[in-house]
Amino acid sequence: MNNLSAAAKKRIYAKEEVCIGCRLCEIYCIAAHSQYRDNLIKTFKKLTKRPLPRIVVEEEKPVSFGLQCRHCDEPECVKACITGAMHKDTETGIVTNDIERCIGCWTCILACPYGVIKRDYQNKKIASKCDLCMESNMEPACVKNCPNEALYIKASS
Amino acid sequence: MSFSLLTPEFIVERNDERCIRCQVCVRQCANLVHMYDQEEDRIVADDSKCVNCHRCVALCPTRALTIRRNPLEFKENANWTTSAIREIYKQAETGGILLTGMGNDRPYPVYWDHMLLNASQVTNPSIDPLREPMELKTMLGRKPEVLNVEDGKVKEKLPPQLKLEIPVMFSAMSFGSISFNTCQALAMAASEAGVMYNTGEGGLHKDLRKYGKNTIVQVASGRFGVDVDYLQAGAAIEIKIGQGAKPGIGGHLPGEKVMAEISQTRMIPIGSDAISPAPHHDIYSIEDLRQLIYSLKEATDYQKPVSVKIAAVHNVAAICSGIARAGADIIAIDGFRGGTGAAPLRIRDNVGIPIEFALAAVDTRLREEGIRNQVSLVCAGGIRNSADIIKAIALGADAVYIGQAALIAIGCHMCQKCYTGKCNWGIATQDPNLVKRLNPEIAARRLINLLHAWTHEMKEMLGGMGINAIESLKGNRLMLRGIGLTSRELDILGIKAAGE
Amino acid sequence: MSYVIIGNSVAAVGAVEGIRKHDKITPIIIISDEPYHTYSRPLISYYLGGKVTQDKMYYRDKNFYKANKVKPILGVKAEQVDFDKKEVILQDGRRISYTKLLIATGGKPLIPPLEGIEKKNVFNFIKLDDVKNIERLARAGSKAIVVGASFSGLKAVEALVQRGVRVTVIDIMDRIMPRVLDETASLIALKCLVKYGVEVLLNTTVEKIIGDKIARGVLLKDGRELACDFIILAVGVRCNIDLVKGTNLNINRGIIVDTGMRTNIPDVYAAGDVAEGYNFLEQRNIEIPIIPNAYKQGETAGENMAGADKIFDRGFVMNSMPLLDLSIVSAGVSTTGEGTNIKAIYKQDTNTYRKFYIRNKNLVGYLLINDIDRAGIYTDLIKRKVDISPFADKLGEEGFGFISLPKEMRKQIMLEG
Amino acid sequence: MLRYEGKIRIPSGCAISGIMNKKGQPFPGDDIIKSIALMHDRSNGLGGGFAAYGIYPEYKDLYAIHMFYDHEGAKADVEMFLNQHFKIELSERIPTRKVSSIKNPPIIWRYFAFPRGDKLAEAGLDESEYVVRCVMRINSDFEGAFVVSSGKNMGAFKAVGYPEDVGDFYMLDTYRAYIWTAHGRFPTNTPGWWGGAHPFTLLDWSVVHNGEISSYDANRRWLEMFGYKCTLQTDTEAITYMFDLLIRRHRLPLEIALTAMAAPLWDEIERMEPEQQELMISIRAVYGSALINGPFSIILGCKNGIIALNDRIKLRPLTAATKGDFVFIASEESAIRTVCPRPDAVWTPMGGEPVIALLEGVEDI
Repeated sequence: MNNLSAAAKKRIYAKEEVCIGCRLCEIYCIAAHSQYRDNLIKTFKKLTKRPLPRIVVEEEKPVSFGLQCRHCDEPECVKACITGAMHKDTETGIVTNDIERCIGCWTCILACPYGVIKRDYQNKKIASKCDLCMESNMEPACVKNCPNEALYIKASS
Repeated sequence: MSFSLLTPEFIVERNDERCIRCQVCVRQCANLVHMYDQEEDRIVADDSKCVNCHRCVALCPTRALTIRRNPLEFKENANWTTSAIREIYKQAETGGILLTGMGNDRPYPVYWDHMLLNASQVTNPSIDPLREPMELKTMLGRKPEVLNVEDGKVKEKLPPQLKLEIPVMFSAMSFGSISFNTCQALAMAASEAGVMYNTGEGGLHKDLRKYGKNTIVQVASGRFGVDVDYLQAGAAIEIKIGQGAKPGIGGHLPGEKVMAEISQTRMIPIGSDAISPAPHHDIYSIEDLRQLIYSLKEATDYQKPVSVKIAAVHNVAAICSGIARAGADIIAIDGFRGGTGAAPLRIRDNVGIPIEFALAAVDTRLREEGIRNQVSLVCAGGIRNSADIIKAIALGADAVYIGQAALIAIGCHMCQKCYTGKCNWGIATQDPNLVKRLNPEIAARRLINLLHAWTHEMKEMLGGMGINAIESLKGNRLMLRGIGLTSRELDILGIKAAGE
Repeated sequence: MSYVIIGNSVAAVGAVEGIRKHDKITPIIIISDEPYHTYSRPLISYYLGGKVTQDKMYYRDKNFYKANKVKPILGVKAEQVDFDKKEVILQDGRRISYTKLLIATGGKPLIPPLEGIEKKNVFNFIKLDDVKNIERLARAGSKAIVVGASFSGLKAVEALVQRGVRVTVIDIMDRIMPRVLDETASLIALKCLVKYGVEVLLNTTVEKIIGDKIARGVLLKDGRELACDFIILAVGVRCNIDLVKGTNLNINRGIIVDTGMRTNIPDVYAAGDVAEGYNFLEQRNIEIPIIPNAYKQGETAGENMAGADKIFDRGFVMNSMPLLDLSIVSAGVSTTGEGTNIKAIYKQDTNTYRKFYIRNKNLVGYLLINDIDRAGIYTDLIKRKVDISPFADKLGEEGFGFISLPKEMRKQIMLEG
Repeated sequence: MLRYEGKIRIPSGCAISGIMNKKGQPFPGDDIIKSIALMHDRSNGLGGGFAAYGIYPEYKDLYAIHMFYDHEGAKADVEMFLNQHFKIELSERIPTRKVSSIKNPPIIWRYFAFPRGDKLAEAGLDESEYVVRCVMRINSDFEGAFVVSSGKNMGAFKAVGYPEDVGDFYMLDTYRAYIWTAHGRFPTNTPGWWGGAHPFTLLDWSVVHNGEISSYDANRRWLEMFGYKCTLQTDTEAITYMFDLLIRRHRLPLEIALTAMAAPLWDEIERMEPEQQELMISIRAVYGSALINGPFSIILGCKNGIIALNDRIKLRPLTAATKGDFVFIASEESAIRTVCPRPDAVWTPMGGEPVIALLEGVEDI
C-alpha cells in the first residue's frame, strides 16, 4: 500500500465547540486553490477571479463550524453525476470533479447530502468542492490554518 | 454624557497594502473596534474601543495590523502623569471607583530580579539533569516533627499530603471569573502534569469532577458551590481568606454572568449577583479559623489537607504562625502582585506587600518558632518564570501558585480588562461566542508545555547548584545573593549580598 | 460463468461497478445496439449546444471496459432472450449465454399519434444519433419547433437557443414541465425563455405536421400554422421493453423488479429506465427515469448478480435542470395531495423560489429555483425520513444547513460521512 | 588574610580514613596516621585531625572535654562556666610534641568531668542533652573558646597542618583506641583557626567528611529549628548534629537515619513494595530537610562503631575493606592497602548505601 491509499479514508471534521467563526479556513482555502497558493496578499490583491472557498462555514451565533466534502465511501455525487466528471479515485479515495468534463448540471448539488458542492460561475460553470488539497500533498490548508484547531483530519474506518 | 475627555489610549494601524478585507478582525473583536465599510471596500477602526488585547493582530492572516500606544501626550509632568490625569477624567465622568484586572502593574521593585542564584564550580560538581536523576517531586501537607518507625514500618501514617510532580500549582481562579473552557484546560493540564489546579471560589462544575485528584477546592467567604460532595471532590481544601490583588476586599460576580452553568455550579439562582463578603462572617479571629479548619477536616474525615490562603499584608509572619497553630496543613501567601478578575484599582495598586518579603518573613518566623515543618508554604502572586520559582523555594517556599503566568500561557495578553467580561481570548468571559475561542485542548497543551519547559529549567538550575532533589533547595538561602538591595532588605530576605 | 448486460448506459455502468465490488474476475459482456463507447445520454443537449464535443461525452473513460474486464458487443442489437436456455440472441444470430443477466435497455421516445410524423426532419431527442442529425439543420437563424415543454424538450430548446436557432415550444398543458413546476415556477421559467427569444405556446397541441416529404411546419389544434425547418418531439419517454415483450417476464409499463433489482425470472435483473422499481415516497413500483436512480439500480443489480444482498429501497425522483440562466432543482413529491403541507417562499428581487412538500413530520419533496445551493441536504432529509418538526420553520430560510438541526442530530450526521 | 570558620563558609576537598577493631581491642595510632598520610595529596596542609575511641579507659564514665583556647582569658571564662555546670575530676594540658610544620597552636586543654547533679535537675534535661546545651553555649557565647570534643572515653585531635604532622604533634602513637578516624583537608582558602579542622564532634559522635554539600543551608536551617547552633558553618558540623538529632533525639533506627540523609530516588521508591514504599515516602516527606545533597563521603564514629556513607549519586570516593576483626574505610583503596595489604574483602559502596560496622555484641549505634 502506498501513501495515497493511506489517505484513502481521511476526512476533515469540525469541532463546533471550538470553531470561532473567523472564516480563516475559507481565506486559506481560496489562496490554496489559486495560482498563488499560500500567498494570501497576492491571491486577494491580484486576482479578480478567485476560486470559491471549498469549505462551507455555517454560523448561527454562538454556534459555527466548517464543513467540507466527506469523500464518502458511497458518494452520492459520483453516482448522480450525469457526465462521469465527478469520480472517486480508487487509489486515494478522494472524490474530485474533472472540470474538463463537468458541464454544470448541478445534479451533484442535488445529491450531496452534506451540501458542500458549490456552483462556480466565475471560473467556467463547474461544480467546486474540497479536494483535500491533494495537489499540495500537504495538510489541507483549512486544517493547517485553523487558529483554534476546530478542524481536524481523521482517518475513519 | 456622550462627550468624553478621554482620548483613545491606543491607535489601530492597518497596512492597506496587506489588508485583504477578509474581515477576520471584524469578526474577532468583541469590543467592536473594526468595521467593514462596504461602500469604500475597506476596514475601518474605532480606536477608542481598542483595549490592545492583540486578538485582531494575532489572527490577521496577512499581518496587516499593529496597535500602538496613542502618542498623544499631556504636557510633561512628573506628578500629574498621563494615567493620573486619565483616571481623574474617568472618575469625573462616571462617578465610580476604578476597576481593573490582573495584577499590580506599578513600578514597584521586583525583588525576584534582585536575587541571584548560585552554581557549583570546581569544589563540588554541578549535576547534569540530562544524565542524572533530578527530583522535583514535592509533598504538601503537615509533617510530624518526628517519624515513628518500628520494625522497619511506619508507626503512624502521615497526615494527608498533596503529591506534586513539580512544585507548581495553578492558582485559584473561579468558574465565573474565568470561562469553563479555561477551568477545563487548567484541570486537564494539572492532571496531565501531576500538579493541582484550584477551583477558586466558584464551585466545581460537574464535568470537571473527574479531575478531582488534581483539584484543590476552595471555600471562600461566599461559600459558593460548597457542600460535602464538593469538599470530597478535590484532593485538598483551601480556605480563602484573602487575595493579593485585593487584600481586605470581597468579590462580586455580576448577575448577568450568572448563567445556567454558573448558577448550577455556584448553587445560586440564575441572574443573581454572587457576592463574596470581605471577611468570612464566621471568622472574625484566629480561633474562628481553627473551627472552620477542623469543621472541614471533620467533613472530609481528615483525609484532605486543608490550606489557608491569605494576602501578604504587613503582619503576615505573625498571622501565618497563628494559621499554622490553628491547624492548617498548607498556608498559601498571595503577594501584592497577585492577579484578579476584577479589583478596585486603588486597592490593587496600594495594598499589601511583596511576596518575596512576605515569604522570607514567614519562613523565618515559622523556623524561629520551630513549627516550619508543621505546615507547607505556598507562595503566589507574580511568579513569572522558573527562576522565580527556584528563588521562592530557596527563600523557603514548598511550592508556588501560578495564575497570571498560566493565563498568559493560554493566550492572555494582559490588557487588564477581565472585569468587562469581553475577553477576546475566551479566558475571562462567559459569553459563549468568546468562550469557545479558548480550545481547552490547545490551552492544556500550552500549559503542559510551559510546565515542561519550566521543569527543564528548574532542573538545570538545581543541577548547576549541585542539588538533585528539590527539598535540598527549600529554605537554602545560601543559594541566593542579593543585588541592589539595602542591608535592611537583605536582612529581611535572610540572604547575603552578591560577592559576600 | 458470465455476466451479460444488455444496455450500455448509466445502469449498465453502475452494474459493472457493482459487480466489480465483489467479483473482480468473471467476464462481463455488454451488448448495445448503439456503436458508441458508453456515453451520457443527457449530454446530447450539451453536445447540440456546443458545450461538449463527442470525445468528452464518454460516461466512463476509454479504459473502462478493459479495466473492468468487460467485453463490449456494440452496434449489435439483442433480439431476444431465451430465459430457459439462458441465452441472449443477437441480431446477427449470435447466441450469448449468461449466468446472470441484466436488462438495462433504458427508455425510448413516446411517439405521439400525429399525422405526418414520418416526414423527414422530425426528430426524437434521446440518442446521440438524434442530435447528430439535428446538428446539421440547427444553424443560426433556422427555425425549430419543439413539441413538449418537458425536461428533455426544454434542454433541446436551450441547446437550440445557444446555437442561435429561433425556437417555438408547444405544450398541451397550461404550464412548463407540469410534473415538476407549479404555476409560480412555471412563470419564472417562462419569463426566462421569453427573455431568450423563445416562443412558448401553451394549452395547445400539434394537429399535424405539414410538408411534403420534409416537415415544413405544423398545424396547431387552434388552427394556427407555424413554419419551421425541423421539429423535435419531446413528449415523453417510456420503458424500452421491446426485447422482452411477450415473455414470461413480469412487465407493467416497465419490467417489475424487487428492491434487489431481481425480476420474476431467476438470474434475470433489470435496472434503469426500463425497470419499475420501488419508489419509497409513493410506496409502490414505478419507473424512476433519472440518472442517479439508474446508477444505483444498476449498481444494486450488479452487486446482487455477484452474490451480494444489496437493497435499494430509497428511490425517488430528483432532477437538476439548468435552463439558460435559471437553476432549477427538485426532488420527491411535486404535487399537492391529501395530508401534504406546503411551504413556499418566492422572492421577486432575487428571482428565487423555494417550495417544500411536507407530509406528517417528513419532508417529501422540494423545488428550488436559483437558490439551489445545499439542495442535497434536503434530498438527504427526504431519503433519511428525518423528523423535521424541530426545525421545520427553518426550511428554506437564509442560512439553512446543519446548523438548523438539533445539535445531536447534526453531530451524528456530520460525523457519519 | 586569615579566615575563620564560622565567619565564612569555606569549601574544601579532603581525604578520610577509618579503622576499627570489631572486638573492641585497642590498637595504637600508627596505622591510621600511615593510612591518612598516604593520601597526602588529597590535603594541602591546612587542616588535619583524628578521632579516637577507647583512649581514656581510666575515665570512661566521665565526659572528656577537649578544648581550644585562643588566650588565657577565654580559658578562665570557660573554666568558670564549666565549674558551674560540671564537676571536673581532672584538668590538664593535652600533651603535644614539637613539630616544625605545626605553627601557632592555641592553648589545648582537656577536662574529665560529669554534670553537676543540682544543675542537671534544675535544667530538667537528660544528661546528654545537658552536655549538648553546654557545648553549644560555649561555642556560641565564649569568644576564643572552642569545644573540640565532648564524648566519653574518646577524643578529637586536630590542627592546621598535614594530618600526619598533626598525628605526630598529638603523639597519637602513644594512644591506643579501638576506633580511629582521620581527616586530611584541602580548603580553598587560608583558614587560620584550628577549630575549623576536622573531625567535628558532639558527645561521642565524630564526623570526618569529604565533600561540599549543596543542601547545607537547608540542612542548617532545619537543624537550627531544633536548637542546634551551626557556628562553624561547616558541613561536618551540620552532619554531626544531624546524626545527633536523628539518632539520639528522634531515636530513629540507624538505617532510617541514613536513609533520610541519602534517600532513595522517587523512581526507586515507586518500584518498592507498598509497605516499604510508605516508609520511604514518609521519610522523604518528614525528613526532606535532612537529605544531604551534593557530593560527600563521611565516616561517622561513635562508641559503638563506625558508619560510612556516600551521597546518593556517589560524587566522592569511598572504599571499604575487612580483614579479620578489622574494618577499614578510606577515600582511596591504597590508603587501606598501605596498612592492610591483603584484606579479606574490598568493595566500593554504592551511592547512598551505608557501610555499618558495629562492635560485636552491639545491636544499634
